[in-house]
Amino acid sequence: MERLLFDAVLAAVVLFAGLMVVLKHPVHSVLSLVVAFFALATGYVMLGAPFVGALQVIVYAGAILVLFLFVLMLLNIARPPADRGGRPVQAFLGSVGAVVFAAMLLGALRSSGAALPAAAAVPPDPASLGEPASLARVLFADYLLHFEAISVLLLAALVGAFVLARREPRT
Amino acid sequence: MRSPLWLIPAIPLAGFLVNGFLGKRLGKKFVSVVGVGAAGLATIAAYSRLLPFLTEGAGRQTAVETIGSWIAVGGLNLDLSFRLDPLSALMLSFITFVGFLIHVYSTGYMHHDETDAGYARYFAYLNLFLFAMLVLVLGESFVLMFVGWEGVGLCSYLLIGYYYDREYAAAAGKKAFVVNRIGDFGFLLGMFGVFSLFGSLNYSEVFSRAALEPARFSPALSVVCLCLFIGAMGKSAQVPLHVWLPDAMAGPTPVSALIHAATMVTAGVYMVTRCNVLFRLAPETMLFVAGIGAFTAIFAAVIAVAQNDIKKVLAYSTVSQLGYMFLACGVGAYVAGMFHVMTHAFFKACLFLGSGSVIHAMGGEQDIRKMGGLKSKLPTTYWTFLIATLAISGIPPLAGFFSKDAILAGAFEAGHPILYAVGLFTAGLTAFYMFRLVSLTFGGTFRGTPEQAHHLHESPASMTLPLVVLAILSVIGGWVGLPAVFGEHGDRFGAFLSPILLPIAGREAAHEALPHATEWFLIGLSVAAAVTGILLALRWYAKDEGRVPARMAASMPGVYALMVNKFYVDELYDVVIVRPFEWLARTLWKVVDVLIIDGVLNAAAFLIELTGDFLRFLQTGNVRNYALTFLLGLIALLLFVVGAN
Amino acid sequence: MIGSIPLSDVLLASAALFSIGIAGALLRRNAIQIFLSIELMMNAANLALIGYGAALGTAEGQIIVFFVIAIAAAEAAVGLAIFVALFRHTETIDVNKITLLKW
Amino acid sequence: MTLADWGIVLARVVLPPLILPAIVIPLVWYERRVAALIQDRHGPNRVGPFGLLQSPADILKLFTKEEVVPASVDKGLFYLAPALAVFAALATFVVIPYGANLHAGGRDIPLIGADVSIGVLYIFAITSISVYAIVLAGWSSNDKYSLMGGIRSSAQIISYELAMTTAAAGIILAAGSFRLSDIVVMQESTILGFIPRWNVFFQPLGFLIFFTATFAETNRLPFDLPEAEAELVAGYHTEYSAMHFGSFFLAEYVNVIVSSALTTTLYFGGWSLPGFHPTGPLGVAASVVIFGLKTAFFVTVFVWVRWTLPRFRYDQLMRLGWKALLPLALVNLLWAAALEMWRARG
Repeated sequence: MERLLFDAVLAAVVLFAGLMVVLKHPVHSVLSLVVAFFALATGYVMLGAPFVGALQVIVYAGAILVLFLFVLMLLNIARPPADRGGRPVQAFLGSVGAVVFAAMLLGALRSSGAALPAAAAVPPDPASLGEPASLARVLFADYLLHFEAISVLLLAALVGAFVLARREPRT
Repeated sequence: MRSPLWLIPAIPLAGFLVNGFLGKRLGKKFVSVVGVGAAGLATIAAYSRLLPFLTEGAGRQTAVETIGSWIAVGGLNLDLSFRLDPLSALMLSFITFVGFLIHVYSTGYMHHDETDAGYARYFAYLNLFLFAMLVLVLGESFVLMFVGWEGVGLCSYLLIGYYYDREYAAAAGKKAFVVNRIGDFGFLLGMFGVFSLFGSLNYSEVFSRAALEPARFSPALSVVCLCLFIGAMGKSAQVPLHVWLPDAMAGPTPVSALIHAATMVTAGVYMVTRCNVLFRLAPETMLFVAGIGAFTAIFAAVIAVAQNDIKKVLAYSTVSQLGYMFLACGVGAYVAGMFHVMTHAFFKACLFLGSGSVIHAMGGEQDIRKMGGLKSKLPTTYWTFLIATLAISGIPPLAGFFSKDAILAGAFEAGHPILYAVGLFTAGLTAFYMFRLVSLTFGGTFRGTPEQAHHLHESPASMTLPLVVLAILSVIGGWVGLPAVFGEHGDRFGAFLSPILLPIAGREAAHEALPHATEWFLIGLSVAAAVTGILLALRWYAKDEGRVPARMAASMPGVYALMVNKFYVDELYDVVIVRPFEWLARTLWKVVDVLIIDGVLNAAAFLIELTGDFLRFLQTGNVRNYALTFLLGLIALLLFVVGAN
Repeated sequence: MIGSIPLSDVLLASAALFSIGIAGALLRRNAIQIFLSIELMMNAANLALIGYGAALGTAEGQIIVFFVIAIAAAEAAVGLAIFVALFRHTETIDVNKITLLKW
Repeated sequence: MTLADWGIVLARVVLPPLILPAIVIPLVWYERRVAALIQDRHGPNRVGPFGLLQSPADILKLFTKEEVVPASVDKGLFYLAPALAVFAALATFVVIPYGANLHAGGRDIPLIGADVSIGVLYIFAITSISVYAIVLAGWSSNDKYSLMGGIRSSAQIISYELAMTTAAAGIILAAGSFRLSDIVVMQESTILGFIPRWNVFFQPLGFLIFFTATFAETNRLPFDLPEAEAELVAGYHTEYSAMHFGSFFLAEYVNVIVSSALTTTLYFGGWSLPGFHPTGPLGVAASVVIFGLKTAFFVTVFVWVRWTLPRFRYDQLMRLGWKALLPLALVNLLWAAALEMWRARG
């Protein structure tokens, strides 16, 4: 039952991700990806990671993709570029490369299927693992330095984005 | 209160830094205070160590003070350490003191004709020189000596070329540097030899090992010492590397006095004396040293006779006297050599400073044929100059007499009658050309322009005071080393320096003192030679106003030309060495550098450019192409990894 | 829950998402869509991390995802700022037309 | 789980979204009456007693009006947007506890849609969906006024969400939990015997920031720039008519209620009162009433503010959010942390 539900969620994720690539208009692409991310967040919750699921929605859907939409609207591109015409070699090689890579991933999965840990180990208390409190304990004890580094990165990105997007003052 | 040894060179270094970096902006007064102050403080610091050292008598110990590790590479372990022993103490005593006097003198000499920047530069260099010279004599290892050695060479170059806007001065500086480099190369080779023989470059280690196992090192040391001596020849202007020193007179006169008479040029003698243990194990080289010394002594003296530039005469005199010192070293009379180094420092510095005073008074004129009769106009200069001249001529009881006599006695004692004869003749010659100089400069009537006559004046106190001090030292400086014949006070100098003459295992110190009668006879002989020279000079130049020499010159034009033109050594070098080298350099430049090296480089660059011309088409500027390449590379890498497993 | 969900399902979905992302990045001409595809690839990796974390019973998987999300936020901010600046200059977000950095 | 259990769960989740729109109907009348009171006029008083039936009549009108859809709109998204707005507004309420636990039939039924461990985060997540509703409405209308409204709205909501989240982080810090029921429980007791242990007394600054930010999040005056009629006609819903417009209208009022409920829960003890320990069905009912009254108070404040304060200018709005509220929220967070440390040391 749960597996069925989960697989359905994953199928939705893949479906909307595929739509994201296929859809012509970037706004539609973004929205499709939003749906995919919501579904993905649901999947995270089902995998015992509700906190990350919430983060996925808040940060990815709520901030990053809104930012994408915001930029799209700000630029208000009249005609999105057509995907036809030009560079057939790139298109061909790109398709082939993607397919080959997908095949390789599948092959890797198939060959390692028996070695995957899932069937062997049920974690002792999987649900509590993703609880904010237990996660925070690991994050702020073992990964404090990484956390601080990320905060510096975010600050740098903030400054960088501001500098990049600022209009040159007219001289 | 005793200063640490490192402080002694550190003070002038500080003075150099201050004057070098700030002097330009701070004005002459400040520069003088810093420059002279640094020299004075260094002197005080040095004497705070020297006085106890001299008075402690039997308790005087060789002091080695280490600041820290300096170089530790492979088998080479060098500490930054300084050494105070009788030899370095001796050098220290007159380097700091004479150096200080010349700093004082310079404030008067340099005051008028230079800008603030030039003045600061001058004193900065002078302090730097003092620093380097002190490192040279205080260093406890060959390497540290080499640092000082190169340092004084650099300062010499800088100060010779001090008037860099005058072409001959710049050329003279360059010449000094290049000739010194030849010698330095020998020194370096010698150092390498020492290191490969002893595995160390510290004096104490090297010398004690050499003294302990003479048989083991003796053969190789002939070559090593020869190399070291080549270094000494360069620095101390021995034939055939003497050519730079007369030209070095292009620098300011106090510089000539300090660097090119009193201190730096004696570094070679110091080095040979320092390495006496090694040299004594290389008798062939010793003979070579003595031969070169004797030849240089007479050779330079002969040239000096025919020179008319007051400083050139003194320069050749210096070369000649340095030859004396090496003669002493070569015959094993190291003590006598060092004795002469010290006395020479006093009277030659005095002579140079006196000549500076004369030049100063003459408004830059250096030709003695245009001087004359300065006795009355420059009394202080005259008397001090005369005293120093007597000293260099070897008139008892002045300083030069004792040291020169010690050298001659040493040569005689060592059983080299020819060398002794050469030395004796040179002594007479020295007395002759020096009195020729005095007579032409101070005696007779003034031969310069009326304008010059009008401006003649005695120099300021800052210049005459050092003259007086040095003249006094020229008189009494030799009394520290009365010969053995003077009884119980005799040979105290030798006793003082004796610790540096390490006894060599298996060789008893076979010092057979000469019989007193012989020694008295030798003394009489050298005094007679000096007096003969003086009388001859006075008769020819003071009385006859040079008619006799003129006649002689006229009768032997070839010989005279040879003497005036310094035996055409410079011209010989020009033809044999300089021109071929220039041709070689030009060829290397045009053919090897421009054609071959540049050609290869340009070809490589062209090849890269050509390759780039094709490869740059890969850089499409289209990110998707890059991403695709990335993916294909990733796939290839994964396939490789999978295939490898 | 992971006990009843095989890890292979998670990994399969992750692989699919990643491949879709690659295809999108290589085949689309709109810079924004390429960027979205890259985000998708990151999420594919996140999914795999969460799956492994759950299967192995460790918190590290979620921690890494946490960091990845933070980095993605930084990347999006800077990347979109670049697009805005670029669009002001070139008036296009077609990567086939933005080829300033070529020979 | 028995069928009854499932039923209860279903009821818990489904009931609030059904009740809330029903509350909106009188709420519209209420606002209009209060507005009239403030502006010294009568307000709707013709339809029904005290004009109470005015709102149902309006709704009827909205349902029966002709739907006008411009030709150039992006149809799918145009229809999706209002639905999304309503959904987001209603979904928020699921994690807010609206009464004490009900003991009935041997079961312990918490009066909350879903008592999830990440309740606060869930609310922020849903808030981010509401952004999409407005942004999509603005973009799909293919109209510059709508687009401007949409852009303004997304920028505004993202900006104020930062301040709001940071302010709420102070509460989470104090409670040590994202779970809203935990937050209510921790506010049950009193300090010094008579002051309720409400968070507002510990973090007054946080409360002010949070409450201010909720105005921006609900696009209400003084922060209603996305629909500023003087500049943008009607902002993101310019092109909407009939019940699609009604949906946005509904969403706004539901948002007002939910924001008030959330403020109540986070800062004013939720359904609890000091000294009140509900037992039995009657007590539980009383707790629900308490919750309702507290919420109603804040709804009134919303209305009061709307008819009192003028609209901000856009740059003022942004400046306030980034340069005043966010730094103050950080100060509040530090204050909360200091308070916690002090408490932890005893």
